Amino acid sequence: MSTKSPSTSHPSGSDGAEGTGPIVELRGVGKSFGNIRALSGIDLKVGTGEVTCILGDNGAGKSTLIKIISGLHEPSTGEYRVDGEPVRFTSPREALDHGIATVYQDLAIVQLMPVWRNFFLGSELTTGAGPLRRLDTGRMRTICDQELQKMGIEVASVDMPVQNLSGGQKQVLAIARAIYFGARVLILDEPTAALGVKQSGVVLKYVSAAREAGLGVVLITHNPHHAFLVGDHFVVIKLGEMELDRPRSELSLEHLTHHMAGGAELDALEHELERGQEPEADPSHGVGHGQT
Amino acid sequence: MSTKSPSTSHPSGSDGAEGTGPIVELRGVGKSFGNIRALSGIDLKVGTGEVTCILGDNGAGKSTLIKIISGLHEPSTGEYRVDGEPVRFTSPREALDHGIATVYQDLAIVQLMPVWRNFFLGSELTTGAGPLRRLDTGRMRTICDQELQKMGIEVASVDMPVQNLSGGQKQVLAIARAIYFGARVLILDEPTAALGVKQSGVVLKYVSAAREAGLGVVLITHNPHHAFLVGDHFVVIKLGEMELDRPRSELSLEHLTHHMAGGAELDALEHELERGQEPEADPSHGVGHGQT
Amino acid sequence: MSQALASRAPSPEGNGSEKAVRVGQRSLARRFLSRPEFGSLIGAVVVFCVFFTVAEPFRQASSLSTVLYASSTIGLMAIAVALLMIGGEFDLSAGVAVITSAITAGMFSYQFSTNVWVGAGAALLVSLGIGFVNGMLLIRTRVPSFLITLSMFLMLQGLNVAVTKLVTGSVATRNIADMDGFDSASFVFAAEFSIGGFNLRATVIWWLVFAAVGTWVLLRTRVGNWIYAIGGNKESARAVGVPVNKVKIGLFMTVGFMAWFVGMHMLFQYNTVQSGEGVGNELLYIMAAVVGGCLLTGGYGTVIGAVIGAFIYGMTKQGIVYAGWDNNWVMFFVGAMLLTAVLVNAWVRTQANKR
Amino acid sequence: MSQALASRAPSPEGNGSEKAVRVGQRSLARRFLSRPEFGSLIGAVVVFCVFFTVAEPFRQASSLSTVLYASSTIGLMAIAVALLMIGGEFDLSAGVAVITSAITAGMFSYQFSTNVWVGAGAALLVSLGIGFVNGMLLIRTRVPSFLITLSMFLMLQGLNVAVTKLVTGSVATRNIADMDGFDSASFVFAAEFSIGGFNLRATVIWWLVFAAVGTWVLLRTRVGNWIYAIGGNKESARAVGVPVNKVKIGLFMTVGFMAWFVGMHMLFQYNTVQSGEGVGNELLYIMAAVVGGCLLTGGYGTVIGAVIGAFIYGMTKQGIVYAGWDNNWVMFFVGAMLLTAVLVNAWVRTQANKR
Amino acid sequence: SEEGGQQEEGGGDVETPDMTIAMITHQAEGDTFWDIVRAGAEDAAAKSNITLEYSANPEAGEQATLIRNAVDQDVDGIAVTLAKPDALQDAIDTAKDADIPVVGLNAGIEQWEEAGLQQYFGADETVAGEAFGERLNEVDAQKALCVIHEQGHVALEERCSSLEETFDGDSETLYVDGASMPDVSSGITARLQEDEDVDYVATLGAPFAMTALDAVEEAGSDAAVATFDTNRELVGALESGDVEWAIDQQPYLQGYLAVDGLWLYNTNGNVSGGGQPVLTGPEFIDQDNIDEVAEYAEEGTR
Ligand SMILES: Nc1ncnc2c1ncn2[C@@H]1O[C@H](COP(=O)(O)OP(=O)(O)OP(=O)(O)O)[C@@H](O)[C@H]1O
Ligand SMILES: Nc1ncnc2c1ncn2[C@@H]1O[C@H](COP(=O)(O)OP(=O)(O)OP(=O)(O)O)[C@@H](O)[C@H]1O
Ligand SMILES: [Mg+2]
Ligand SMILES: [Mg+2]
Repeated sequence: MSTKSPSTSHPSGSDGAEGTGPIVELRGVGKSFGNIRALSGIDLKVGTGEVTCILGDNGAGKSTLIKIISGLHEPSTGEYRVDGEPVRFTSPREALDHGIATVYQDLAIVQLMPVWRNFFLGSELTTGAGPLRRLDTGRMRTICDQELQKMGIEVASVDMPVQNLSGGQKQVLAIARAIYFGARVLILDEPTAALGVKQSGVVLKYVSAAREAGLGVVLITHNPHHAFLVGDHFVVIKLGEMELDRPRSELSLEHLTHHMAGGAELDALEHELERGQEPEADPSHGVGHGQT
Repeated sequence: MSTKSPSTSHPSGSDGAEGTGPIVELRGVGKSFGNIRALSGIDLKVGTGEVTCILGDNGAGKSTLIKIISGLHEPSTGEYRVDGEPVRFTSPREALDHGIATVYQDLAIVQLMPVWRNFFLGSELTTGAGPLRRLDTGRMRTICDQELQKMGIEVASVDMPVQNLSGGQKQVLAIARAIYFGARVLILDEPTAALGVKQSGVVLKYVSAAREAGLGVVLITHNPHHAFLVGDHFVVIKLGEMELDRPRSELSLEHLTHHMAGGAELDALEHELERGQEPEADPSHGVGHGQT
Repeated sequence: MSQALASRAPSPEGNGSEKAVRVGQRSLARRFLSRPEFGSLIGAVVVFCVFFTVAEPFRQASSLSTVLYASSTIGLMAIAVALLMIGGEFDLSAGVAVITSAITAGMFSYQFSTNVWVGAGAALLVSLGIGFVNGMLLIRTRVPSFLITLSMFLMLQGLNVAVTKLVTGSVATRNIADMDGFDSASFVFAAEFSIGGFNLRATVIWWLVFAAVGTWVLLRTRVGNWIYAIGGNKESARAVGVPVNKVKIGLFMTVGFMAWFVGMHMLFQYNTVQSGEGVGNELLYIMAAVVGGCLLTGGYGTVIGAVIGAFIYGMTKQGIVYAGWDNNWVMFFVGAMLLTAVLVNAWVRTQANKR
Repeated sequence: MSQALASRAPSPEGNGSEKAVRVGQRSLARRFLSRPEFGSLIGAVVVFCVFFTVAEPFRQASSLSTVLYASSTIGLMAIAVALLMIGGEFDLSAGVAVITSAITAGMFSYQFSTNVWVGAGAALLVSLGIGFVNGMLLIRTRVPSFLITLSMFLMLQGLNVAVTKLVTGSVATRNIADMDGFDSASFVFAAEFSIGGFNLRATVIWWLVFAAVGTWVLLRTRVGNWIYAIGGNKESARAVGVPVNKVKIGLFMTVGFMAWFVGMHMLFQYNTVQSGEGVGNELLYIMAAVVGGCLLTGGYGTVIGAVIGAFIYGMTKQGIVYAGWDNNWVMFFVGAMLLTAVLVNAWVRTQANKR
Repeated sequence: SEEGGQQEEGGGDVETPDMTIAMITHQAEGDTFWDIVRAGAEDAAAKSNITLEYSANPEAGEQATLIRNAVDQDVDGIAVTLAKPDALQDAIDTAKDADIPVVGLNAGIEQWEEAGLQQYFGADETVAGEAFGERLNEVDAQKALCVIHEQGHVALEERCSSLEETFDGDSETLYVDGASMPDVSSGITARLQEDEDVDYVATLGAPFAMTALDAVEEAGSDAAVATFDTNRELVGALESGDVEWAIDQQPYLQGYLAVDGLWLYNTNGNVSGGGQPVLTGPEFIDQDNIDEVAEYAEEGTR
């Protein structure tokens, strides 16, 4: 429907949300599936130039939360505001049109389609006008290849169906797409889950670049180190409810790790796994497996 | 076809492979898809009571390698031996019958089926005899629920279709299944990718328990800390070829991390992301983001 | 081994039972409401009520018996087709395969002057063989079952007519009513019992028997679990060791078996078989299964649903006749009733999921 | 914004080009071999060769013209049906919708004594309306399109007969050959050109035109990209902002449009329409699309493939006649040829993938 | 039928008792021939205060079920086409057990008595086919093509095989898909291109005769076209001589007489035919006598 080319489409991050108000705001939001209460009473603000990290156990409700933000689910209760205006998204298209781009945990890719078509799906580049308007396949192929390479991935051919990519390659594709079309808010659901060390680094760098460009970023991760490296604000969700909501200044990495994993239990685990360390073993490995 | 109940099915790990020989051995194995060479010249041995970690960039060929071991792909070149005998698996059933259990990166679950049916798929428990032999649904439900709880996951109902589970819950399900039916070799493809801190810890504990029970374990991970915590032997694959093949005693964590991520580049990244550290920031965070 | 691991590995305590915190209560009634076949059951009730109201003859017991009979011949096949569809495949040859089976038995007995049971045995072999060939072609070539069974459908359609003509010189088989074994076979496949004015046909009984067996297999046996799995995700099923190919062939042979059974009914009920018949019925079987909640893409559905689906069709088809609606409009009404049943079904499901 | 990010974010150097290391060369010829429609093309060539060898009359130009004509009426619809199928849906009502369109135009013109173009306009509205209703029902109720369009199929089948009977008093429409505008309409929809002994029918030309348009839309426009996406993974497509519902409705309306077009051909070629026709053709359209490589589950296929599929069917059906094979066996041969084409197709694909 | 307009028109004037008669045929959806049969039946019903329940299904089993439906409805008489006598026997017996008079029409001239029907109205397909074959002999045809538009259809096969029986020249059958005119057209064209000796094309239904004319032209053949059955469109073609003749078994008469026969039996105990079938044809319509029937064909009753 709408034909945005990434350069002209959205109001640039910094002047889009005037000054101080949060771009996206949730108030007392909850979501139930049948008799299962996945989420309740969530308050969240995403401001410009801010990385909000959402952390929590498996099944806590993190993905459900971002699916609400990105318009894939409607909340069962509570209020959702964008730029201070209450909204009711019935499709992700509307969220996209408000400048909210998302990388889903299940990646939202079409397995049978070629890599480049997936990259540009929903935001295809065209050339020509009137009845002769057509896909600019050459340019799309080139851009897709470039963007993937920038993230440290080189695929055999961008014409290959996505189903032949490795798990991490798929994830990079989804991230590269969201970053390329990135708007005012970038939402990443466990972006580094299947990524190698190098690719993870690149993604975190992009997150921090996005912050500096004035975007609001929502980052979900299970890795407190990743979170602490880039996050400005931390939200921990437990059994569908908010357990912690703190700015970076009021929190330490250890504190955060303990919140994420249930404290004392972790220490026990650490000792249990303790085994003959090699001489070169890093003395700080006590923190090292904080992220286990 | 075969109806194993987990208690009687497989020769117990320790006496299964007599003494010294590796259970699984690959010699010069390669795999091509059309004109894409995913893997070439891989040599690998998996012995009893040993955890072999396979590491490598995205798209390096790790998943392809374990798909060969688990009988999902036939190798294009090279030799595959189990207990010293050359084998040619045409289906994963045969690998399972040789005691090789796998957790795939794409999890091999059936989205529309209830949790407990997925858990026992292919190894259902039955009761009664002759024409009255039937699924022991009660027992299967109970066991499934218990096993998931042991791994720190509690689902609303084991009758729920798997598609309603969160990403991490699905992963735990696949791992719990492989561990429960675990045989002589346990293969885990990025088992902790989508897992929370707590669940990751549990999985690593299981891996180490499996080793102590005399199983051979193959673990794929992008997290060098996870790998170093449990691994006895490390293999790094790069662009489909083996780059490194070392026992734990010849390797340090830093060495490993550098191998995985391309060394010097990482340091640059670290500095680039450097930002105002809070007072409580752990002094050892330099290592901390080794795992980014 | 699992014991070993299980005892060794610690089990971290769940911190506060998640279930207690997050899962609302769901009454038994509500659970029932969300079963896949419940929607189609309500659809059936609606259709029943419509005809009960508008068609006076529909209210008689004898009409119910006719409706049940009409439903049963579709319903028997729908059971096998539903199983196949849950397993992720189609069989377009199912309609004519019924006739092939009847023709084989009829001609075999007549030409070789054997006991009709011998002919029935030959037909059983042929029917199972057709299913086997369908299945083998599918797994060997990996061509979609739609194409394999469509080819089979066309070939059987041609063979039915051509062979019958070749052998009997006409397009129908000879009457076998006076041959050895006819009475016993007729009793098994086409008996009719009168219970207080209510005519119960053998096919209706068999229909319920096979539905029970099918449900048992699907829900309470390992094979049933595998059927769901290969329909839902063939690759995953294969990866955990399900013998995908054997199950698929088995499913096609099940359809073959049922085609044989219904074919025998046709033969012993009507004594002769018209070789051109059966075309188009395959769609009715599929329709019954889908109305009953089977997904066309596989992996989901129940046998009971298919039974209800066939019953909806039978009621509609006969109900229109009882209601005396104009014959020219018959198809329109069948379509409209089907749509009604389907929409009611969809509505009920949405409601059930809301709770 | 992307520029901002792109310039700011560093681009890590690939360490040794992966492509160079791991990707073998693939010649242009081999690329062509692995295209989805190549297999069916070889299938078509094989069928062609068979008939070219065994049937002497098949070699004449005039025969080719007959074959092309027979293929084109199936093929035109197959184009639209293939697009719909790539988009992940079925339309079982496509066969009778053709007749509905022809009947509407014929009766409208005749009853209101208008120019036939007015009738054609009315029929276009009706046809697009049918597609729209199919699409709306689908997206509103989320019932599988198989059931929606099966209901529509039955209803249209009934309506065709009943309304025709009601209006004209018989089950065929009146002859409109002498009405205003017939000649021009006949030229557009049913012209025939003779080029050196070779009879070229208008439908054949239109077939190629629409195939080109369909291919263009599918491969070179945004909508085409969306069609693949919603057929491949509806949820993912929705998540990245593809207007799934609009595309689906559009696809159903495309089938409606094509049904109108073919209906107009039927009307202006044969002057009257039998209201009972069209039943069963929907399967032929689907068959053509699937033979041409479309996946029944959606997300994969080409328009060219569907064209080839229809051509295979047309060649087979007429080739058997040219070969003078025993006509009793006609369906058997059709099935066998279809199977041959499909198996060749499957074999070619496996070979192409091996390289 | 309840919706049918005719019943109200006629019903008022007649003082005879109400009755319901079921007519169950093996008609395929939307067939012109059966439309005329039904028109006759409805006219007879309207005239005599009869409610006519018309239903049809080409499959024998389904047709038997329809007879049972009628028995369930306790109708006053059943008229049935005996296309597949063996398959219907059971259902007919049920009707007789319920004391419902059953008459036959159109098909089953050989078997109606044995099947226990009370009366029979029709011209057998055999008779029609044989007459067609003889007419072909008269015009000195050498090779005829008999076009069957539904493979495996008993009545159609019967027409072709009895045509072959009496015809001295060669006769061949061609199967086409009657649900698709382009298929009929190209099938005939192809056959004529393949076999240039064919000099007569015999179609088994009036609409197919019109298509056959096109096909003959398309093939550049000079074969003549003749057909079974008539309809409105055929009149022009017969008048111009494009279609040489149509063999008519007067379907209107079959429907009319069957209903009327039942009415007579129910009201006055009459049985027509005296144990013999009441023949309604065959009759030839061609350029010479088309004027007599043209008007009725226009109304849809011939
Ligand atoms: N459609 C659904 N129907 C029923 N329950 C659902 C549905 N979707 C999610 N749930 C449940 O809601 C809870 C939260 O799921 P969610 O996917 O938001 O978790 P998460 O925090 O993203 O976990 P993870 O870290 O494992 O991805 C889970 O218990 C899940 O089982
Ligand atoms: N079926 C296939 N056809 C073509 N190429 C394939 C196929 N499967 C895998 N590949 C390619 O082979 C390479 C190795 O894939 P593999 O899945 O083994 O990587 P991996 O090491 O598991 O990566 P990750 O860490 O991202 O999961 C990738 O470049 C991938 O694109
Ligand atoms: Mg999640
Ligand atoms: Mg992998």
